[in-house]
Amino acid sequence: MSILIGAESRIMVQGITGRRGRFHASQMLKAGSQMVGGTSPGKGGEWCNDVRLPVFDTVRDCVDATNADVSVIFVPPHSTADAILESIDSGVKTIISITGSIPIQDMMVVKSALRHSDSILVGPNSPGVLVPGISIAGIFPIDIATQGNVGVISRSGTLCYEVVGTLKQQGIGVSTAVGIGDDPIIGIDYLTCLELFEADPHTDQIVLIGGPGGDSELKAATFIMENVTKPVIAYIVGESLATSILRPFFSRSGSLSLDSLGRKTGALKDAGVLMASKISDIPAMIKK
Amino acid sequence: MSILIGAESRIMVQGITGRRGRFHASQMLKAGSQMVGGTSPGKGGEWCNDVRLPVFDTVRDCVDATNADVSVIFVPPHSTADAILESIDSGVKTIISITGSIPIQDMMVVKSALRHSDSILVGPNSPGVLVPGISIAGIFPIDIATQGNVGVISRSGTLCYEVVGTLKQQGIGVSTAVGIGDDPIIGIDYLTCLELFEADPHTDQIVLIGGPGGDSELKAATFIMENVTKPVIAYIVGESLATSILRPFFSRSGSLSLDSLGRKTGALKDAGVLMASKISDIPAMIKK
Amino acid sequence: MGVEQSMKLQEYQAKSILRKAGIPLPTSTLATNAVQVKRIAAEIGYPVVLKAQTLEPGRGHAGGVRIIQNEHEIENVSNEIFKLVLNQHPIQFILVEKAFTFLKEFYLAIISDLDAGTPVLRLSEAGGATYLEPESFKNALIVDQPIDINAGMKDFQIRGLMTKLGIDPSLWKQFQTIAHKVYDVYRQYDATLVEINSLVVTQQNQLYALDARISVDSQSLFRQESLYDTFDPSYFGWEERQALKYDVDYHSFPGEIGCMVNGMGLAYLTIDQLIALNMMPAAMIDIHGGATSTSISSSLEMLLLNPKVKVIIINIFGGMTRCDETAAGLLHAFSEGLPKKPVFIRLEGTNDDSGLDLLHKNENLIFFGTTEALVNAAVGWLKGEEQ
Amino acid sequence: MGVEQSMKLQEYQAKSILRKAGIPLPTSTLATNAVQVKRIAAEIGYPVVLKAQTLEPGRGHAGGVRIIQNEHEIENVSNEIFKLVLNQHPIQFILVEKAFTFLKEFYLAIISDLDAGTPVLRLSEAGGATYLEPESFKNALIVDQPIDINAGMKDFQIRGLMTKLGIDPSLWKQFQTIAHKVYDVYRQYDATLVEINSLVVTQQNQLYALDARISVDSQSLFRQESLYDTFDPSYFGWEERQALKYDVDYHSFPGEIGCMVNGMGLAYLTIDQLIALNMMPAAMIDIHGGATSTSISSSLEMLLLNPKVKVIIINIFGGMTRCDETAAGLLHAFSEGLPKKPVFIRLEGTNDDSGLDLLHKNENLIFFGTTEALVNAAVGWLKGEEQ
Repeated sequence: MSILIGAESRIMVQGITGRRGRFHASQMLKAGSQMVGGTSPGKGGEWCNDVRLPVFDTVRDCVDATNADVSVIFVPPHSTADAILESIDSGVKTIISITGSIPIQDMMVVKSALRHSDSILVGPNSPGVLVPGISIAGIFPIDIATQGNVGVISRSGTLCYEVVGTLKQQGIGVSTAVGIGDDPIIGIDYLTCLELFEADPHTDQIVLIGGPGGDSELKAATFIMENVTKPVIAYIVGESLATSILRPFFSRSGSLSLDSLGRKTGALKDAGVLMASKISDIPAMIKK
Repeated sequence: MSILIGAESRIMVQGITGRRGRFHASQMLKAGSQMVGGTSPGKGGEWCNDVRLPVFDTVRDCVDATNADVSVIFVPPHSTADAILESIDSGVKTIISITGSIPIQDMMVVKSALRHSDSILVGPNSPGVLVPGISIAGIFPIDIATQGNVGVISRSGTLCYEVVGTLKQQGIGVSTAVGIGDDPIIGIDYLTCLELFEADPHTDQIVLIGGPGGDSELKAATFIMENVTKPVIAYIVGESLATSILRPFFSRSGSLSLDSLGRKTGALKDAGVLMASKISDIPAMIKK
Repeated sequence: MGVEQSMKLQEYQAKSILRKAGIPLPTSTLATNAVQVKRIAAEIGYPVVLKAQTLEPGRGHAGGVRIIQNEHEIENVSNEIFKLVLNQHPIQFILVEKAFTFLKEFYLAIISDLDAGTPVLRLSEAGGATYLEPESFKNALIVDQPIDINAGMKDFQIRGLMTKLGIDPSLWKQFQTIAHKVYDVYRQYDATLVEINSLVVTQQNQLYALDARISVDSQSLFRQESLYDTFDPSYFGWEERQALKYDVDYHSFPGEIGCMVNGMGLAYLTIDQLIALNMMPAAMIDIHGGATSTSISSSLEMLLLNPKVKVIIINIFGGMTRCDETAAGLLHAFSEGLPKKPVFIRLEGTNDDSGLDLLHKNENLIFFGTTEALVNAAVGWLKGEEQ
Repeated sequence: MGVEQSMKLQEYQAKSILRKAGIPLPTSTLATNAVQVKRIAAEIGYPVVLKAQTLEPGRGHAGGVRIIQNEHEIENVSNEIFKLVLNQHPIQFILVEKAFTFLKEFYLAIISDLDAGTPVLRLSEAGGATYLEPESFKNALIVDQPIDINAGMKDFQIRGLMTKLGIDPSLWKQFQTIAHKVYDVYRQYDATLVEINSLVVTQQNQLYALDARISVDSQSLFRQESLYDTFDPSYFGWEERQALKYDVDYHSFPGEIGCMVNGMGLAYLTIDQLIALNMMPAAMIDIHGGATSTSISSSLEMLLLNPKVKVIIINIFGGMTRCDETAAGLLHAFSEGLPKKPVFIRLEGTNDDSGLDLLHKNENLIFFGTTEALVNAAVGWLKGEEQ
């Protein structure tokens, strides 16, 4: 079993005729995902030939015709919020935005709409959701992981690949890997994923990957203390920044962010989380 | 018993230090209503002396201090939407706007907020709610009606007075009279009131007062046919307009509205509603 | 009760607002006489369309919209149009507009769904006169999209309608841009309707708004300063201007009875009873709930001064309208030395005792307890006079 | 990962935007030399405040903000300010502003709560420098009101905060007007922060915005045409301008290793490992997910041309970034005849087989399977060089 998506998920792609949408739709198909169609406004009625999927003008049309319940979004950043709102309006249950760098106020509008809906948003700037051997809804490289009982949650996409790849090399499998996304404002957070993994009978242990910026790792620590009984291992990247001489350069750039990282590590430790100091340390910390 | 308000209702007034707010707060007190306080931004901490009620700056402060669950609004039209939104935000259950002539788009904003809340709005441009002998939340003249088992719903305030007054003269009492309001966009409609009266054990019969403009009487007819078992008597004012030579004057004015009134009467008759052709006919149609 | 509360703008005013918003429109200029019309047409270039500016319906039928191919006939036609009188309103302005050839007409509007309380984007493939004909309207595809006024109009909502109508994707971007601008105008001007009919497609695949209507919410005028000047005061008589000033509703009719009531419900009720007796009002003034003594006094003044009014009915059932305040207002008007007319009054509701006390000794007034008795008596008096 | 993605405007730019929005500000004009400063001060009238325009922190501490009482000392002080260099950035502009006496300072801002995903109206009674001092900040009353971005900011929400702070009701209307305008600026300019600190009350009980900060969302610049010109290009070096052009992130550091990665996570990971080996990057380029071969080629070009860069680390774990496309971009840069430098690369993920096939014969490249091995090797090579 898995969280967020599964073998039964009927996956559509918004922006399916674009270069990336088309390519990753075919990758998802190869990974075993149940792909049902996609949208490309103005191209409704065509077929996306390389993946043999029907193309619709609107998400509503696609959902009506295919019963899609998961949508993976590849449209450009300036129209991503509209694409998410369209999926919410059409009742898509799980919306995954691969596209990142969405204008902040667009995402505020999306968050407001999500509050009044039953949809779940993963991302934006997310690699999506990976259920090894079963389904990929997103851009995870195929065969990067094997089936298993470890749930993985990460803000960073590339670190998520690093971790599941490292686990695979050591013969450790993954139940589900979720990239919650790297944009300033995102949909579901660590908490939702922790809650889902806690309830998932096929997940026995959880790996949480965090980094500088925001408070979400602190909130995760509190949530773990109060609600999570399964063992959690955490890796926080960017540890060197807090004390290093890089500080002035980071604060000037206004882009890479500085943090009191000690706070995050401390809070997670207090919550009983095992802290990995390197990614390569994680496999040894997993209970076999 | 009654609908919307009752002896237990804790009523506050928004705009309590204004000429109208103060006067009608005292009228409501005289009518036996349980008045708990009011708001007047900038005058928080004062007392409204003639009614001996505390004044607060914000609805939140008033609700926190008094547990008010009904708010009657007397602020000017241009700030009424804000007053309603403030009451919604503070969790006031029943909001009654006496003020009318609210800008249409302000009311659209209010309707959108109501959709995402648990509050009920009566009005705007409503005389409020009257439970004879128990409570008035609004501007119904005191002693206009006696207690009884007839529920009255009207868009027009003055016609509502006419009807309950006429009933009283013939010795017929009222369970609750509700003026749902006369503005282009209103909160609760005939349907909500019919549903509440249908469920109210102290209401045996219902009088519905309608008029030109809109579709709400047609919707009421459908609702009555499908959901209301209690006898309903309806009076539709403006019957003469449909066929009369006044037509060109009405269509020019762009304000008084013309209607295919036959449609409303027809639909109500089809729904088994007894149609009164004059207000003075209504008492004789009530089952004693 | 079912009050529409919207004010229509003239076509040229609507077009000026839409042009300012960046919506593509044919070149047009307003003219007040035939010489101006000719000069403007020469500037714009023939063919031109002359459009009589009026808020009345039936402009086209009356010959108020004419296509002119060359300068030969333009002054004569202009003079014909300036001589038109539609429902008592003479034509004062002609809009001279570049005539356009086009391939297809659409209808695009933001309308107000008052029952649901939302703006609605409406698109139709039946634009132009077709939209207005009941028969073709019935057969044409018309699609609506309610808009959450808080969230605003979204691109996907416009796309949804365009998909349903089968509009060619090569026009989508233009449609979207125009729809957003129309919605912005609707919001910015507190409109109840912003309508482009028709929105035409030229041979160059460009969209243009050929005709436009805007109605604005009269209750929002307090925050629409730019619209104050937009309303043509010559369109209103003295009574209507007074009514605007004192925030009462004034309606003129061809009868001889002047009526003052509080609330549209009582207005309809009073008219119903007059019609049942084969009578008509001369004027109907609704003072609304909570009127002040000043507006009440002015309303009575309007009825006393109106030469058509032979007898006056005052029908007040006070909730927010206080009967004592009403009485004070009436007494003030009576003290102004205006023409004397019989006044039949019914005064009931909040503070009626003190109101009636104030009025009881006034010789102008005859008192009644119900609307029915009140109307019967006034009509009886008038019929007696006429015999 | 925790990307702030906001760009600060200069004080004078922020003030110009707020002034256009109708927020009351003291008169001020920008000057580029001491003579201009003096002339402007004479026009405005003494006392004036001279404010060094810079995006760097610590302006006040460095003597970049000075109150001048009369023309006696103004040129000398101006020249002192123009000689200031804050964090390598010389002061090029002085804002000459009317000096103000006031009774009280407030803080008013719209900030962005990224976790909740809402704008927040923040008011504080501790305005001015007080707001910035951690100790007084802690003790001051600071009140926040989250705003639903769809519904917009409501009067009652502003009143709620003013009530909590005990602001005198005689100031409410001005506060409300200013708060709405600040919110409008936040929305209109895709700001992440619009801050008035301090908002002062004069003896005439008038509110004025003495200082202002605006940061805008750099991801929204595509729809903020008016802001393109606002950014000071002299503030950026060649690499930073290139980075903007190719939509990659560029950060400069004092080390000797040039890094190219995809994703902030890998950037942090790579830096962590460098620091663990007591090394620093010279530059860190994040090409983001889904970069094109053009942006990859340009990024490598920037590293090859950067004289500080002795060795290059390329660390790509492709999801959306396709390894074959990455390879094509790298090969293109290598074919351009640029300086040769050792390049240590790790290329894994989507289409890595075909990517590695393309690159395998390139003499510039040394391949690794993990970040750890990659960084260790590059650092080892550099340390070998330095001995």
